[in-house]
Amino acid sequence: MELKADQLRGFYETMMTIRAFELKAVELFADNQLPGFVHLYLGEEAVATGVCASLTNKDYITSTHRGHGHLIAKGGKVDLMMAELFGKSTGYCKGKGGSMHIADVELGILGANGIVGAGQPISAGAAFACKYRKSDAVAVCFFGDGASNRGTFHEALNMATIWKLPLVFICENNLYGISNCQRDHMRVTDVADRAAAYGIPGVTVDGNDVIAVYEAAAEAVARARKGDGPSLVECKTWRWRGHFEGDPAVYKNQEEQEAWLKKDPLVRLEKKLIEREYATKTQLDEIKGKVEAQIAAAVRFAQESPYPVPEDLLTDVYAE
Amino acid sequence: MELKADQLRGFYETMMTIRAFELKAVELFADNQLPGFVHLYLGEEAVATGVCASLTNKDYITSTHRGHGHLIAKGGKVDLMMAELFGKSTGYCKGKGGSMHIADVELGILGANGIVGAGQPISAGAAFACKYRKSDAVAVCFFGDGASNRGTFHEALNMATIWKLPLVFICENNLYGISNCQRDHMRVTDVADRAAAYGIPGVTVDGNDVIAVYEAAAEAVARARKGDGPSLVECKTWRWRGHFEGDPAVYKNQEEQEAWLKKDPLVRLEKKLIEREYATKTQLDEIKGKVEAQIAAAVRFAQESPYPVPEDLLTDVYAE
Amino acid sequence: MKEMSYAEAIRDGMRFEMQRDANVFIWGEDVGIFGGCFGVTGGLVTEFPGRVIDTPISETAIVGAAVGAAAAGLRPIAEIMFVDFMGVCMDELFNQAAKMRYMFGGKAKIPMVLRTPCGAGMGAAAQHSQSMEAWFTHIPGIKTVMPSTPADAKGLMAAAVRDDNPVVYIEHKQLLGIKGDVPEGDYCIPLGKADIKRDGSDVTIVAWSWMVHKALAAAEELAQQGINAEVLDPRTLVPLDTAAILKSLEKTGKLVIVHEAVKTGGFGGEIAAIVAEEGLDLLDAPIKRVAMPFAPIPFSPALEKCAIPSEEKIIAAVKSLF
Amino acid sequence: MKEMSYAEAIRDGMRFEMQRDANVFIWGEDVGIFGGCFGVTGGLVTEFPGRVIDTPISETAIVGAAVGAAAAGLRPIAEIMFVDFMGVCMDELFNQAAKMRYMFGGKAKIPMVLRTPCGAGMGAAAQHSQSMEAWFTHIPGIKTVMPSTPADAKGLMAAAVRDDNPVVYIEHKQLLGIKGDVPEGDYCIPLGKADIKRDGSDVTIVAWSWMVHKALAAAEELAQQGINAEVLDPRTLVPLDTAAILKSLEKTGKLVIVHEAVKTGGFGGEIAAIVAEEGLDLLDAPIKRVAMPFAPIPFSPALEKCAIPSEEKIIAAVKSLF
Ligand SMILES: Cc1ncc(C[n+]2csc(CCOP(=O)(O)OP(=O)(O)O)c2C)c(N)n1
Ligand SMILES: Cc1ncc(C[n+]2csc(CCOP(=O)(O)OP(=O)(O)O)c2C)c(N)n1
Ligand SMILES: [Mg+2]
Ligand SMILES: [Mg+2]
Repeated sequence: MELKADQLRGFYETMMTIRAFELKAVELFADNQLPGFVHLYLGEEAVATGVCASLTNKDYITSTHRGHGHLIAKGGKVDLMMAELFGKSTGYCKGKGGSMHIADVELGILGANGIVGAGQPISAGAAFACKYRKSDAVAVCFFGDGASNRGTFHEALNMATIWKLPLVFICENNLYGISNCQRDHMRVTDVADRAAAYGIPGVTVDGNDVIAVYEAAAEAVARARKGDGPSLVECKTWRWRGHFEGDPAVYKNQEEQEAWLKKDPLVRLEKKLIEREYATKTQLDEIKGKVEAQIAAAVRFAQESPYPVPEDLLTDVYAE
Repeated sequence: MELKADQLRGFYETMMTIRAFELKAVELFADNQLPGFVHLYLGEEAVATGVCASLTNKDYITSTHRGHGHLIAKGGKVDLMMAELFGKSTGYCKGKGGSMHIADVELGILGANGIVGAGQPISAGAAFACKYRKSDAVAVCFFGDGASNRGTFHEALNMATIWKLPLVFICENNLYGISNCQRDHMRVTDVADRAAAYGIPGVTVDGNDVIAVYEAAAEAVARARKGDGPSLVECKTWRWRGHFEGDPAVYKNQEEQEAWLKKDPLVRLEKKLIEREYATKTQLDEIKGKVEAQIAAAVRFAQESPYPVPEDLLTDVYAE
Repeated sequence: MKEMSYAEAIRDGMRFEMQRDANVFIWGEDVGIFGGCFGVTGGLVTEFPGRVIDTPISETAIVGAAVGAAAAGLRPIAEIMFVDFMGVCMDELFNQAAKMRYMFGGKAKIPMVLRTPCGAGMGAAAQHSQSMEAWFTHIPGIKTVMPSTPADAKGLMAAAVRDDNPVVYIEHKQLLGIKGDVPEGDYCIPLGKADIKRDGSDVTIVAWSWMVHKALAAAEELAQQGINAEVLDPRTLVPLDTAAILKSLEKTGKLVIVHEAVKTGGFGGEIAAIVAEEGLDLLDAPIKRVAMPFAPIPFSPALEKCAIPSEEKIIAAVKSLF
Repeated sequence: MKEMSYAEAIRDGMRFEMQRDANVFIWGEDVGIFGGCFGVTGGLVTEFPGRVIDTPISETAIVGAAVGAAAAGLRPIAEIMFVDFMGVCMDELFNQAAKMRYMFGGKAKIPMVLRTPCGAGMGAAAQHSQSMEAWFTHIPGIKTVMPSTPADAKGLMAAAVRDDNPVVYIEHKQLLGIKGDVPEGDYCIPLGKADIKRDGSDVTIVAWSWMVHKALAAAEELAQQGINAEVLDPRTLVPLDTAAILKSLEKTGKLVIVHEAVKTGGFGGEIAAIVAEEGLDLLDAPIKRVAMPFAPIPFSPALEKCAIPSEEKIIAAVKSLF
């Protein structure tokens, strides 16, 4: 299935939204406007975008500490996200969660997560719910190369396999877990090779090529929807920034960093759009302008919103 | 390296010791002489025997809830073991551990373990110690098919691999974890296939053929000793009894059970010994007689030993 | 009313909830044809096809996936074969199940029950005999239930399943076989209501789970000796019926807390602290705790029986206050 | 004496032990070139080649393998990046490290240190801000250490590494940067010795870790108001210096316990219970606990600051006793 022009332009808009959101977060963090830890998705925009393109609101995702991109790609609202980053009461979590815990259960977003790998079994549970209810909804689990060394990875993949759950595991292999590079934390080159340990398909794609990501994910999602069980899709990519804002990333090889910056997924998509005559530079600039205005509005919304009040401390602990 | 007659006779004696120990435990348990849970190794004697044949007292093993065979094969003393099963103060653990926690650290036996899979990271630590001290000692980790679904399996294999630890993982695949048969708890036929997820060798052998086990384990142990890192050896076998004594194992297929009983590892070794003229039936009967006398003595020792006294309750909690 | 065992009552409670709500299901290790390590789910797999599910030996996935299923609208009852295995999946319980709702600003519900047996007394040694409720009570966002009788077991199971929050439901291995009258059909005991298992006026013994029975036996003996003990079973530790405890103390002025878990850091400390803070003037004697000493649980029955709080120790503790 | 930060003091302590004993090594996530998430191991990887080791994100293996290495004769210092991640590897700590010696009849030693930072105050939200010492204190076989000053941090590190038992060493994120005089060279503080951080006669405030500093600030303010508070820092919770607490109460007759962990099920309960059992007649007022309320820790600094026990709350608790 060849992607249509409007689909690709949609990818561009989503990726641009993530990009603009994250660039703004860099700025705001440096300006001490964002408390806590902020892990950015800059450079990895093609992954969430390419994957979520095959999902609807009935489908579930579990996200990670580096979750802004997943949220935006799954339809999350940038104003509520931004307000949450600021710790404001108008944020997605009323300021109680912050960047690492944004969720929108209505949209099927079962949360960013501060515990590396924790989303893996949670996504299996969501996929089980889809199957139990005999719906054709699926779940998608995002996680990093580092997270693929956690026990949860093993248990969740095995469980999903034996129950043939409608689940797609997306490994965002950005080659590092904090300072620990992949060749030091595992001895296989492709995380996708781990799929064989469960007897499910595993593929590796260029995670900076949104079309490649889309195609691989679409196939895996279709498989899941049809009842053929889980798959593992590895997307090789690169995080542009330190692990969190404030990390100078001295452990990174500068040449590698530069080589990857040249593979900017947005620039590559932009080129394709223009080559295929799916969009003109002006149209793309328009998209960019629109997106930046949205982000600016989100920041204003966040800044102007009130902080939670002390009484909020003890609400939402239990459901009544 | 062709096994010599005395080596094979040694295997026979070890396997016969395990067999006699376990058959006696069946009897004693039925007679209410053994408290707690007792998990027997009957039918799996070839695995521990074939593996431990390549180990010395400087090498480490971690064992499981089904540990009697590992202990005996690694040189554990049957009288101290039997007394421990009885909960007597003369037992390996002064009666504090019982069947599931027998250890002999001097012999490198880092304990049976009541937590499925817990030995996996512990063995990695022991292997690390061997490497850190630049000794040529190795560690061996025994675990079941069921245990290969625990997160600890994944984390320990990965860690052992990246640090090239002198460690051999022995999966005793008896096709069941309690009532859950392998085809219901994983979707690969050979647990050994999971080795590829880490980039280490994985082989599957007939676990009821002590020579096959010996050869595969010897190779893996040699690799580890040379500094070439970990391997995974899967030994297909069958537990004759229920999961623990008292479990009637209604979930087992009776035909499968009978087919496996015909593959009795001791009978097979006996045949080989006689075929190769490494031993006569009389010699083997002598070994059997000797072993049975040892076990009888162990039972007497256990029965005649005193129970621990109340004051023992609070000792051994901390080292001074 | 129907006489049944504690194990049957738990099963009856689950059965009723499964009939009542198709979203309720059970999973855990060997809960299907094996019926669970202690037989509690026996037969349910045939009564409810597809809803009683054997899992691999993967506790983090058992609990983690239950959290995901609950977040997605189902109502899992996840079994962990022994409470001692909770160390494997505490993250899923305390960082995920317990906190999701709060972290998400109240926009998620995690209606799940984590069923698990606790307790010593069967020579199962240090890794299969523990009582770990204190850990759970320290986790905001979950509730902790520990029934002591068949009727309570059933009524609290209904409440646990219907609760929209994660509930840790701890059944005691020594109680599975005890018998008692249990209301038939729909029977739900609200969480957070203590039950006076024996009326008394001279001393309040707060005890839960197996220890209720030890406390009752001790109370009978004490009655012979002229001391009339009240035995108060909180039944749920979170929420805790503090009012009931203080009310009993108004009458008795003396408090003995009995729990099987290790004394240091046990939930008895919490109860003592609440009383020392909110009811100090009700006390006319020190607060005594009778609990497991600070050691792992030994295998040998000869030692194990010294570790478990006994009738005799309860009696001695009570008498030391007079 | 040398002025150094708490983080430097921890590092100095580890450095000294590593120089002293070749069997001591460090592993954990990003402890090498990254120097640990909070910089505590910074530089050690170059000072001690091959002895400061980055692990994969595999907490169960980090702790489990440390247990194995310790059982095989080494002395690991394993770092868990945040105490909040301990839910992932509690089994390795409480069923393996803590119980091995006992289960094996005294025939093993597990000399390992588990270093991990705790605490709120940096907007790190519910999964990166907790204080979980209560869980550890409920585990026979391990010890729990929580230093509040640079000097204590160093001296207790020496004791922790030299101890032949598993020691959980919890450092507070808010304290890493505080400065203080620290003895140079060999400096070891025995585990189980409380330290009076401020002498006083009117009320005893027992506090540990960051809360010692809040208690000291409160005490200064209280002094202005004519109340002379003693601030007692137990420094290690297991073993606990019960005698020092009771001795202080002989003088003051009033007890306020301050901890950052959630109040319900917190270690404050244990201390209150000990006093209610062994020193009830020393008290002339209820025991007060100042602690985190029963909720996950919120992200927004506007809320987080309401959750953390404050000087004001300590002052109010103390004054309520007069
Ligand atoms: C269980 C657990 N261990 C460690 C951490 C600390 N931590 C947060 S993110 C991270 C690295 C994750 O690496 P990866 O999975 O590759 O994701 P990336 O950050 O590269 O997107 C670590 C170690 C954590 N949050 N949870
Ligand atoms: C973490 C944990 N989960 C569950 C159990 C209960 N249990 C004890 S043995 C066992 C089955 C183990 O199966 P396998 O690893 O194949 O070993 P086998 O008994 O077949 O030798 C289970 C589930 C346990 N002891 N520990
Ligand atoms: Mg990564
Ligand atoms: Mg098995």
